[in-house]
Amino acid sequence: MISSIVSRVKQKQIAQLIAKGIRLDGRKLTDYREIKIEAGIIERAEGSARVLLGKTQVLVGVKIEVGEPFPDVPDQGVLTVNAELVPLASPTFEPGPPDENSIELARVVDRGIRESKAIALEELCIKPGKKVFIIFIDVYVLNHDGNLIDASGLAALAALLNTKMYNYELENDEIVRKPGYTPLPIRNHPVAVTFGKINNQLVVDPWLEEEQVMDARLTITTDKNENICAIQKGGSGYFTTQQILDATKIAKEKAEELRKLVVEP
Amino acid sequence: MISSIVSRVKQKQIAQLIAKGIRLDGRKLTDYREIKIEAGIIERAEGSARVLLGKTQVLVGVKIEVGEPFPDVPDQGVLTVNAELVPLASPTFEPGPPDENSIELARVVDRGIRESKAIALEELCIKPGKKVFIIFIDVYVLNHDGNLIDASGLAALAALLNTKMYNYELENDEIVRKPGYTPLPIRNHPVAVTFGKINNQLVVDPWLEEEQVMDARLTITTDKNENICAIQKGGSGYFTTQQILDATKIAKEKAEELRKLVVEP
Amino acid sequence: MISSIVSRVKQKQIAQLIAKGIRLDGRKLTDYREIKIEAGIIERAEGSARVLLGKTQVLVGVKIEVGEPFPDVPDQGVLTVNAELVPLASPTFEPGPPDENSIELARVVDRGIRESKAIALEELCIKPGKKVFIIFIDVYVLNHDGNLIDASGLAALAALLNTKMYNYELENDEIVRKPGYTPLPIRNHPVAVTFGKINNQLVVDPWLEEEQVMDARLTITTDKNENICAIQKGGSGYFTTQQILDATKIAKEKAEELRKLVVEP
Amino acid sequence: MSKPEKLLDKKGLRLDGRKLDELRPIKMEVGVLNNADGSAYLEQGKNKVLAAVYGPKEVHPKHLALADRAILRCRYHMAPFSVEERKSPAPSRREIELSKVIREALEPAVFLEYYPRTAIDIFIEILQADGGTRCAGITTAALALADAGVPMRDLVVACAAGKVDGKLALDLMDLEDKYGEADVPLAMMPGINAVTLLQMDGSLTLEEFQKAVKMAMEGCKQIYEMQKKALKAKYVAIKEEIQE
Amino acid sequence: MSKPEKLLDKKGLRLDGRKLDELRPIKMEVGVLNNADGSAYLEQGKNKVLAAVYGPKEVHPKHLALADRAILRCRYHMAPFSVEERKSPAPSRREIELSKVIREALEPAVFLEYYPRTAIDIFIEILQADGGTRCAGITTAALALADAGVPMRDLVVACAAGKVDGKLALDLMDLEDKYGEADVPLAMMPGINAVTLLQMDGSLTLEEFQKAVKMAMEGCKQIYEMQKKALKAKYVAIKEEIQE
Amino acid sequence: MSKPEKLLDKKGLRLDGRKLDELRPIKMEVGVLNNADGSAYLEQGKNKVLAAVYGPKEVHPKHLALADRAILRCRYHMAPFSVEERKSPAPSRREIELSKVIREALEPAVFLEYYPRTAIDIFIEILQADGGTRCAGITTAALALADAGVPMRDLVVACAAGKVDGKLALDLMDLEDKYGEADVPLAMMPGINAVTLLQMDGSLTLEEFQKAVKMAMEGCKQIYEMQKKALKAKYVAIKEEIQE
Repeated sequence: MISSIVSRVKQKQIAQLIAKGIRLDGRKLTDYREIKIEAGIIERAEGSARVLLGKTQVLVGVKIEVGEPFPDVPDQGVLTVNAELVPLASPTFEPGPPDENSIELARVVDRGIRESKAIALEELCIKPGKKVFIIFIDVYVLNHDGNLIDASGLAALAALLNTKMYNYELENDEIVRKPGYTPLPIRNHPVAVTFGKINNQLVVDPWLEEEQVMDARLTITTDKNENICAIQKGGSGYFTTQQILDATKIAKEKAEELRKLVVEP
Repeated sequence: MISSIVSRVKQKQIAQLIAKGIRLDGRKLTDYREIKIEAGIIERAEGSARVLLGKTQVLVGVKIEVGEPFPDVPDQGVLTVNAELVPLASPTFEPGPPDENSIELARVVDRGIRESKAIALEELCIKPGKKVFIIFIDVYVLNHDGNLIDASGLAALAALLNTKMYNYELENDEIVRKPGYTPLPIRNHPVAVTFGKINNQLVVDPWLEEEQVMDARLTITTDKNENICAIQKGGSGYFTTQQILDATKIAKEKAEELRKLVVEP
Repeated sequence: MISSIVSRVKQKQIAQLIAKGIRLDGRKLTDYREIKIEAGIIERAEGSARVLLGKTQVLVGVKIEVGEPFPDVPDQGVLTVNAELVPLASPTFEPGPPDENSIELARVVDRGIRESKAIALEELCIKPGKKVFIIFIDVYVLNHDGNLIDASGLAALAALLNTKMYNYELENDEIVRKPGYTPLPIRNHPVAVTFGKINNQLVVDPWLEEEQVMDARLTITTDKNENICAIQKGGSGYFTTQQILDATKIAKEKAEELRKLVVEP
Repeated sequence: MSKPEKLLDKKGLRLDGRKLDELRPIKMEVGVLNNADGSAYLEQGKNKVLAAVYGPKEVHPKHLALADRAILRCRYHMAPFSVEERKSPAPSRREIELSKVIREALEPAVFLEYYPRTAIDIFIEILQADGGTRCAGITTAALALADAGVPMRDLVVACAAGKVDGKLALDLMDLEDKYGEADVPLAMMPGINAVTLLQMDGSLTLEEFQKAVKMAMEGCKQIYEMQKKALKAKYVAIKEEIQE
Repeated sequence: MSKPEKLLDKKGLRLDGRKLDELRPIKMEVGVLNNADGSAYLEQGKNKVLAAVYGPKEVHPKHLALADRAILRCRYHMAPFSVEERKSPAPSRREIELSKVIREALEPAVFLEYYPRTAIDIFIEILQADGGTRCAGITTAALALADAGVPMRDLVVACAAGKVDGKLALDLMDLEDKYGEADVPLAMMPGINAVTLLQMDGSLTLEEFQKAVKMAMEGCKQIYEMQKKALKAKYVAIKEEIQE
Repeated sequence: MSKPEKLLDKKGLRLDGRKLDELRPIKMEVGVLNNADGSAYLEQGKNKVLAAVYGPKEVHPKHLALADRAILRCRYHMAPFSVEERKSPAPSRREIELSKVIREALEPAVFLEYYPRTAIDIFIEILQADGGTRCAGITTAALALADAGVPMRDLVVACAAGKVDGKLALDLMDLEDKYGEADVPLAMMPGINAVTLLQMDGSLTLEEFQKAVKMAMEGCKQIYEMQKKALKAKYVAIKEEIQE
């Protein structure tokens, strides 16, 4: 994905370093950049969190509304994940409707949460077939310095853990708010770990400079029971079978480290 | 509609042949290309048919859903025709929302079916003003080699004749499916016959090469009672009164031939 | 907003004249162009009016439909203002969805009507929380020769004063029409007065040639009680505090003159 | 508007008192808008139609331009308040189809080859609709093209015939169109007997269709005379203005 | 948020305890984003606003570029979670209007003629909204422009005044905006007494309006001092970094 | 389709009678469309998939072209009648994501550098869907690319494995995908052991995942042989045609 001469020079430099097990920013191949997580920073939202992953910055807000369930699961709440690559985050982001990159980002974050059954959607039914709670998770990328998937996944999990629902009772099928709040029922903690393949080697948490030269991307999301719940390969290159198996093992370990930052801070 | 020198040569050649009553592909002026009709090839659809008209290939699927009637005809089912000129069918088709060509195609097919009262829409009412069946006819052009209107019209008719509705009973205003299926109530058999005007002569079933050089297009749809139910002139040329009257007579004869291919195969 | 040499010459000429208190079309700085108002010219609409402001021509139609109220004002009718800069009105108007200019125009007209409480929306409730009347005001610009805001505002007011609603009774929550019509309940008469700033001087009712060279635009809408109900600054220049205060005073006087043309014709 | 019991009375007259072969009252005016290169306004019964022409002018983006002639573009559009139920201003599928057939009805008349690499834009706005607006739009647009000085083989003029309560009738209005048995809109260049638009919906025998075409053509010829008069009126007015 | 009984208490204090002529607490930071050429973050009460500037940069498509100056583009956008009811991320009509008036509020300050044939993009994201976001957006965007090194006549600063429970009040928050009697947002370049944005809705007498304008300007001047301090803080920080 | 009680019967056979490691019946045909530069048709169980390739061809607008290689574009699209509930023909978010991952699954195989400044378009139409359409789409598109004469490192072939009723199973159909425990679609170039698409959803232990990958690869290899046979069949047919 890179054509200019300058980039080729940098590409070569990055690749040569990685062959020696070193990265341009000094990290080891399986090191994450520094991570900061701040939860609850948007008071208007039912839940929110900001994650700084190096210079990558993602804000996630959770809103809860009342709406209709899907006809095939009439007794479950609805989960909706949306991602906005807002143009202040990168010179390559354009205003306009979501493109394939923001749709892929949203769907990978969605898959991790949905497949690990992180939210107890069956507890979000108000009146079967008629009224359920809709959970809107909005991923807002504020600065793009690589590995948006892991940062967004972490921010989404932190925001969900921070989400409060108002108490209510049903009177004549209408919701009547009662005093107090309850946490959103969260049952699992999916964490995504993303690899870049550069010069035929895997690096964890690729930053922007690495993303620009890497051949392919592999994201492995594992849950708190160490099961894999979602995978996504991206980029115009490929992986060998061995690389995939290696990645799953590293992902499990790394996810455990990251999970601690969110769940027990 | 043609500018380059090469095209002008072909235009001249086609025109000269037609002046002698011959066409580039050997047909006579009122001959259709070979027609093949296969019904029921998409099992997921309530009805379907594929028509090969020479190398033009059109697939039509019929889906039936439950929805609301139009306020001005509360006791009738709803008919919706849509046409997609999917980009695999021609280098001139672009992905994106329907353009004027696909909208015109859909509306001409729609008009033939609607104006001939081919579907007994009054039998598709479930609960007046509230619930009716909606018939979706989706025209899918797979290869464009000219005369999409006639091919689409034939495929739509074949698909409708092939359409099955599930049996049901109403219990508390809710539909409860019962075993078995009934054919969609089809009352008439509209058939479109399209003419191209080349070198001031009419040819039936113009193929792509002819469409590229013809001055104008005239489609006449007749029903099984030999009444005319829809007409559409297209293209940037004109017709004389005599040409129009000639065309209606030929259309009646040709439609009868084509109708036999669909209705009594 | 002007780059070519020709335009700069005209800009200079307009500016020099204005320095002497004269305008290119002979008007004084606070003169409006000739105004013609015709109400009721679209019989299909519940209300309508056409305003000619010099060569600027705006047609407004009012349609009334039944719909749902906004959840936060369940007992009020709904007001919707839309403006179309249809491409026959100017070589600079393009077909397509509303752009920022037509949206601003609609919203400024809307603000005048809404903030002055011109329509008694609380009288347009049919069944609280369920059914109310929706008032659609469609501003249709037919010829653009400058100052669309004032012309559109006048046409909207004239159309509202001309609007008739059918009589009805509620039977089982359904509307049943009764003979006769009642005027729409209009309680106030907002009038917009727009200024252009050219060569640091204010001119009233700028026409197209002036709009093309003016630095900034200021619209002040006052109601029949001489209160200000809406203001909008536009254009890439600025105003001094004194200019703003001067403008409010002139606006009050001019609005009174214009109001008479609409309200007591 | 609900369905009337009958579309023809005992004397065979229509809901608005017209005879079967009678046109609605028609009013035309040429040169009614300032910015457009050409424009016209038409009332036909309750139809109120405005048309404007811009061009020949440059084409953007340039690769759409044709080396040997102008491209003709056309937009038929209904005002939201032009019909019984408010119409969304976004173009409907019907409007997109009509824009196409109207363009193809006008195109045979225009000498596009005189203006290579340019575009000519036709904008038709239906301010009030009462049946037959595509025909009214064509008639009005042809006047606007002439007003813009675009060279044409002939004026294009349009009119529909149809069938109501079993009888053929000229120039259907909305109720007749909606509750009648058939509608045949037709456009032509009367000077050279060229039919440039023909559509039909409903149900007609071959013989009825033949008669309906003839009836529509007769209507076209009457309107054609009015078109020529309207154009003359404008040029007389200009002449007087110059001589004053 | 339902309607409060009163917007002012017996002492004439506001719902959040402010006096009538008192600004909300304001916090500003310059240079908060890495990829943007300039950026700033502002909190004003519960408003949280981020602004970024990209440019001057090439214009695509090229025919939009101007031969004698840069084009200024501006997008005001609200995060879906910034308001009580989730907002669709597609731009609303309100956001499109505000993008326009904010651009026109900033444009008088920028020496666009220094950068012909380029574009300068301003992106404003409202992360949390509590009334007065257009003003907060302008104040933040001006800092981002300065941070990007775009030459300006003066900083632009904005603040609203309005009327609540019959009294004029400075810097309305959401409840006051919604249930008050009038709102007058105003932007200016204080150094040259130039008002670059002025809007109003509600109902004010001429005299009240005059006072509201004066009050808003006083607010602007206070915020202007904070802007200058925030810019200085950034450059002091840079200087220290260099000297280390 | 409502949820079946069980996905496996007592003998461990699946709803359609297959064994756990058994592919659905597959039929392929190359060169089925006339206008496309290359095309193929595939049936896999009830899936019916058509793919077409246009290119290498000129890029519009030109600034999207790359100086050193072709750009590959891909559209995965479902016919409205391909699924139980009619699907709107406008591309869904799912279709946009799949178009991207399918393009990225095919891209490693194509020698894009042979055709600088051009575009190669791949269009995949799902005429009927029964689970595993992204894999079927890749398999079909690879054939269409070969049919178009686009030079490739190897054919790309795709197949999914998954988990149903606690057992790993090959090539899931719709009901198994919907009500099973996991799905692992995988694409590869078998000749060089390169995995070009890998996705997963559901829940698998590391060990299960490892087995599922192996199972999917075995499936790929079987389908790869069919691909080669289908290509050969086409060229034999051409050869015979020429010799006749």
